[in-house]
Amino acid sequence: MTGVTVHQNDTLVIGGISLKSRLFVGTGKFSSHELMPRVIQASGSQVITMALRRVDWKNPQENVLNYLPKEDVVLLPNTSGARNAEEAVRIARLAKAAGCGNWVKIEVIQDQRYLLPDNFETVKATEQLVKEGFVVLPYVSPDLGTARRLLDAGAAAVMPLGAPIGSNRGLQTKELIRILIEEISLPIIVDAGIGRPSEAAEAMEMGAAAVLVNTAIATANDPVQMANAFRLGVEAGRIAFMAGPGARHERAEASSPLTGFLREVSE
Amino acid sequence: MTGVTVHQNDTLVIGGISLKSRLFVGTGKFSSHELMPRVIQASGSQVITMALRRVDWKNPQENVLNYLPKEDVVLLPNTSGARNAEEAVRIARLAKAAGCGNWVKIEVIQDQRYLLPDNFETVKATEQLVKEGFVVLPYVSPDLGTARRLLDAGAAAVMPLGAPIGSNRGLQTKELIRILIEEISLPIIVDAGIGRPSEAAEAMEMGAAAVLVNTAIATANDPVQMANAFRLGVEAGRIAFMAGPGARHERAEASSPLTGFLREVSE
Amino acid sequence: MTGVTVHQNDTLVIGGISLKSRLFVGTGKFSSHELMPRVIQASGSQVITMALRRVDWKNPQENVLNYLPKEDVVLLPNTSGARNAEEAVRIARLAKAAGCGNWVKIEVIQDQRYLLPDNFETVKATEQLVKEGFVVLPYVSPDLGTARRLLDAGAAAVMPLGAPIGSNRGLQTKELIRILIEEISLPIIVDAGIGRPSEAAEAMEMGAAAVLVNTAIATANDPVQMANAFRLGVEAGRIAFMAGPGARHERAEASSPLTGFLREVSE
Amino acid sequence: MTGVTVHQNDTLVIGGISLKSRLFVGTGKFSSHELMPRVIQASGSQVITMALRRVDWKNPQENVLNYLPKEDVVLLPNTSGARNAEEAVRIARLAKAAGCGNWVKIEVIQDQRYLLPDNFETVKATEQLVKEGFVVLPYVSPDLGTARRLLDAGAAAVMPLGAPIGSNRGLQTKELIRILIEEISLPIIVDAGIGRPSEAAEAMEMGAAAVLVNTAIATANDPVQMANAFRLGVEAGRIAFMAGPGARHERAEASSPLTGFLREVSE
Amino acid sequence: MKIVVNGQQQPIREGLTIKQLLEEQKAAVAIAIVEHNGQILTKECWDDTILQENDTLEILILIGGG
Amino acid sequence: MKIVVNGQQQPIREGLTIKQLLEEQKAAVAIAIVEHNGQILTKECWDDTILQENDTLEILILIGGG
Amino acid sequence: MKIVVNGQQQPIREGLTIKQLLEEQKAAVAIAIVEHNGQILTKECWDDTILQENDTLEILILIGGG
Amino acid sequence: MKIVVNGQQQPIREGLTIKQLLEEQKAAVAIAIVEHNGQILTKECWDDTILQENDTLEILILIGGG
Repeated sequence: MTGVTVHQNDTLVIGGISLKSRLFVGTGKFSSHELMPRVIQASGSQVITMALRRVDWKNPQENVLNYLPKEDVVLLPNTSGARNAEEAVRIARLAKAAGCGNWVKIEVIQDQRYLLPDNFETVKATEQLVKEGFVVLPYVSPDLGTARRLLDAGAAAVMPLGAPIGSNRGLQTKELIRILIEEISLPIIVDAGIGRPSEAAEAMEMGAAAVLVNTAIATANDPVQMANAFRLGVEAGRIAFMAGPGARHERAEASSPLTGFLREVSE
Repeated sequence: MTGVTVHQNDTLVIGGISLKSRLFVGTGKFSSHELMPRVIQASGSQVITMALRRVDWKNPQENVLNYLPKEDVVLLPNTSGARNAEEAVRIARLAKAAGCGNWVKIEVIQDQRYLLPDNFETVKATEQLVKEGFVVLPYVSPDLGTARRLLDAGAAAVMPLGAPIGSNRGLQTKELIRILIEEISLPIIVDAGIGRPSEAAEAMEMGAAAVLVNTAIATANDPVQMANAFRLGVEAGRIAFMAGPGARHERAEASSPLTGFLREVSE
Repeated sequence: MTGVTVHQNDTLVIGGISLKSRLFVGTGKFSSHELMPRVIQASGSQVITMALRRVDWKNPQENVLNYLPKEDVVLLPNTSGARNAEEAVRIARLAKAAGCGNWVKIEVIQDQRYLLPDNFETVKATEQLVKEGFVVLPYVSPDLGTARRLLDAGAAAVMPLGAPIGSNRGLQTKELIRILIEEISLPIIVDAGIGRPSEAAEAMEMGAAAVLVNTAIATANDPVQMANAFRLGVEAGRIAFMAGPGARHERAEASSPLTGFLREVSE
Repeated sequence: MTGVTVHQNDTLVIGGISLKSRLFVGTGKFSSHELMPRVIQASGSQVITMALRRVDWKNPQENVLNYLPKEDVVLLPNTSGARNAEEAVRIARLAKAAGCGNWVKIEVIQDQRYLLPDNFETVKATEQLVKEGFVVLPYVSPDLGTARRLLDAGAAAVMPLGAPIGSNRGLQTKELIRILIEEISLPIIVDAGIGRPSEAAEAMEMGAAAVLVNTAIATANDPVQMANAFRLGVEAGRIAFMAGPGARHERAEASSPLTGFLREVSE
Repeated sequence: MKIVVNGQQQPIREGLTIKQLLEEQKAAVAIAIVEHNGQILTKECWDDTILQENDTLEILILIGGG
Repeated sequence: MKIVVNGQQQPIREGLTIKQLLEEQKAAVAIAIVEHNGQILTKECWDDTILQENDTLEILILIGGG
Repeated sequence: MKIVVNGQQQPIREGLTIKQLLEEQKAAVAIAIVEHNGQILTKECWDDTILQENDTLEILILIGGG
Repeated sequence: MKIVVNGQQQPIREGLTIKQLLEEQKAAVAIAIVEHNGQILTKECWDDTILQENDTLEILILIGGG
């Protein structure tokens, strides 16, 4: 992998921070805390999500922050568990006070089967948290009207789902995401559903600003190598987007010249 | 891109040669010869295709070999222009005599609109050229019976098309390629049609041994960076294949624990 | 085409009206008014959409109602032109006063490129119009939270788009529509984007209650026959849904018994 | 379902016989013989497949012909069980002698997992059986070179698979089938894999001459209604093909006029 | 005297009813509904309504739509 | 005396015709076609054909198939 | 004396500070943040806050999440 | 004297070798391989081969291809 130096200046700026990596990584579902630092290193990620929960006195868990890098990484606590804007705001404030910084991924979910976010409450929470100085990255069901309101509310990015959380089914909502990328002047970060590096690459080729991956890495047989694979896939897709892919054709376009030879005789 | 050392021992052995790169690159359609060495370097490719043609006295072209690396690369001349097995055999012998080594990509095409290969003649040519000591990589329309015959004939790999040559439309024949990978104990190398790194990654995730890319690189706005992107995409897909992707689910699987909090009260 | 009598009692009840046909037809884009009655007859449709516009004194158009059946048909005026809930409510009232009855398709659009509906304003308009006694069928971007609010507001159905209006690109949002059908106890009617009878059939096979088609019929070479084709496609899909399709399998399942014969010899 | 009379003169001529129905039906996998006549009537099919097998003295089965219509139907015995051309020829001759007429569906299969046909042996069997006066409909893996040889050999149609037999996964090989339809001047009949009426409709919209369905009907909860649904789906697709579908667009094309109103003021 | 019809200023003579306005445009028969100063006016009322200075009218037809 | 029926050796008595063999199996009516030593025999010939030592028979029916 | 901790009633002795409560559970080190009667309390304040009858506490940790 | 080069008749003078032919076209250096009357001739042989009436030559280069 001697490689070629690429896109040195291609950075994603969110909340005033320049990110070289366009792969955000979640920390749920890992079989052990010890995997996390290795996964994060392999992923090259600079934005890491985590969640708040009530302590269970009988099974006290270690603080996940102990397993995350201290430097060069932005913490992105989510508001999972929130069922409306008010709870999301409360969780965001708690996370900030707990030392997670001022970024927050808003996640407001009422649906327990598909875990689809509630766009209406998400917009409300975004409006409030932006006012309080948070860098707000809302997780949404892909919808142009919602994205417009988030832009107006001062969101730092829009994070539409590709498929239900943890489903590993990729870019099922591709058409709507494509439209968000085209129409909304905010970074569009595909969150949820991405199950393979090829799908992450495709999102980036479409012009997504980044992707957030958790389940696909955490549930792989080898999470560290899968993190590595996603790192490469996201880079591949991003570079391809910038390199300007060629047009698609219904029919064939010869790669080798088509002139026959060894047989044709002219007069 | 500090990276993680990966799959150090993951090599693809064809014709007794161990290849670290699973991206084969074609040299057609480039806007200048000067681009080729840079593209090949960026691609990391170790197998490079080229073609034989009658000289045009009025527009003599330089020998493409002058622009290809002298070391660490296997030349893979194709038999483009051949319309039947006999012509393919003749071109293979000429290419070998011209210093291209003993590898050959058999390409027998009668159809001028979709440039689809003729499997029947391809099998015949493979049988003959294997007897003559060639390392034979036949380009085929994906078909299990054809692949079985190529295996029996001693082919070194099978190279099914994903979509028509130069169409940049990806893995249209995915279902048949998947079956070839599952059923045929030869390297399956997806040739033709791959237009994006995400598609190359997907082929590798399915278990393809390698991919051959030409048009998608040559017709990109920036062929050198696109070669780089394909290098990364192929690595991403290969590593993901080895890392064992997680299962797909119809419904959601929470990444953050689902236990509510901040609101639930028990007695 | 003697046919078999089918699903005699399979009716779709909306706003207290039993519909035998599950194909709703729009009247925009036809090359002449004269086509409309023939198209509607061929479609078998019982729900017909139309729109209100300012008269153009210089090119006065005939009232479209003159070309619609007087009986056995429910008029479904849309609120196209509305950019917010207030305008939609105003148009709905005008349409009712103009003799279109009390059904209304809410259509609130701010986006001029993809004509995507604004779910937030659509929910508001639905709440108001249900209170006024309208049978409200809102056109929405497919989103579970929106559909829940429409259910709560008393909508008579939910009409998610399959693809942008007039795009003829079918069920691009299939995943989200599938979830709506599974989760929402209202008729889900796929509106916009359906371009082929096969796509209408697929929507019905998924469990959609009906589909609304306009562009695909109006822009066909032969709109009357295309209406007929959609009628058949919708019936095909509906009957298939009720007939309980068999499972999908990755591998083959023999249709003819697999026992070899003519060759096998046992002791 | 008063309907409109359609395409009265749209017949498919194969082997000199004019067929009004473009749905061929297989008789394997039914839970009882008694279902067959009802299914065939509901399907409207005029071409019915069956197979030859060694009698099992312990479980003698009734002759399937007893359950098939005596009139207005063409019998299409298949050569299932054949592993090469010679066996297929032998079975074809036996079927003809058994009173099945001179039509034959060639089916040569060596692969037991995906039941993919062997194109090479199929071409050989076709050549022989055409010489013997059979009307030959070969079941093939979709491949242009194979189809060309079948055309040259005098086949009456080409029957490519959409997906493995019995898989109910539809038009996985769509791209290759599309090319066959465009390039080969024989009826292209999609055989195997079609699992839903929408998929049958799509094949017909692409220009397929007919489809052959067995598993999807036989394994439905209600095979009679499913046969009816396929009849409608095939008609829908065929009529749509003839009615000339409108173009697909990336963006929206308004169905209702876009001129705003109720708000715009000009000077 | 001026009124605003469908967003455009238009001079009219005094004492004109809505019905008369429409008949002069020879389009009365096509009109589906009229909004007069924000109030919906069905056909029955067109004859009774005398237009006043600065009245605002929306005069609407029903057309094909999806 | 032995013959091979559908791949299996089977003892029969001498002088038996194909028709008699089928009738004894009580399946004659279902049989679609018989191949006798590689030759197709239609129903008309079953009564005339006396089985010989080592004869090979394929006795076939028509069943549902796709 | 009773307080509510994470939605469950719990008896405590009078005069207990939040810091003491956490230390007795041997989990003090893992706790990320505490909400006391709806007010966020950072670590610095745990030692100063003496729990009162019917106080409500949310005692939270940071865990893996997506 | 005439020969056929890449499918086209071409007059040449007697006694010309293949090497001379190529050099006169100023393209010798680019040529990858030559087929002479159906026999492959590598570079070493070009100087030794004198062209004869009606000889057929395929003179080939290596170009970009996929």
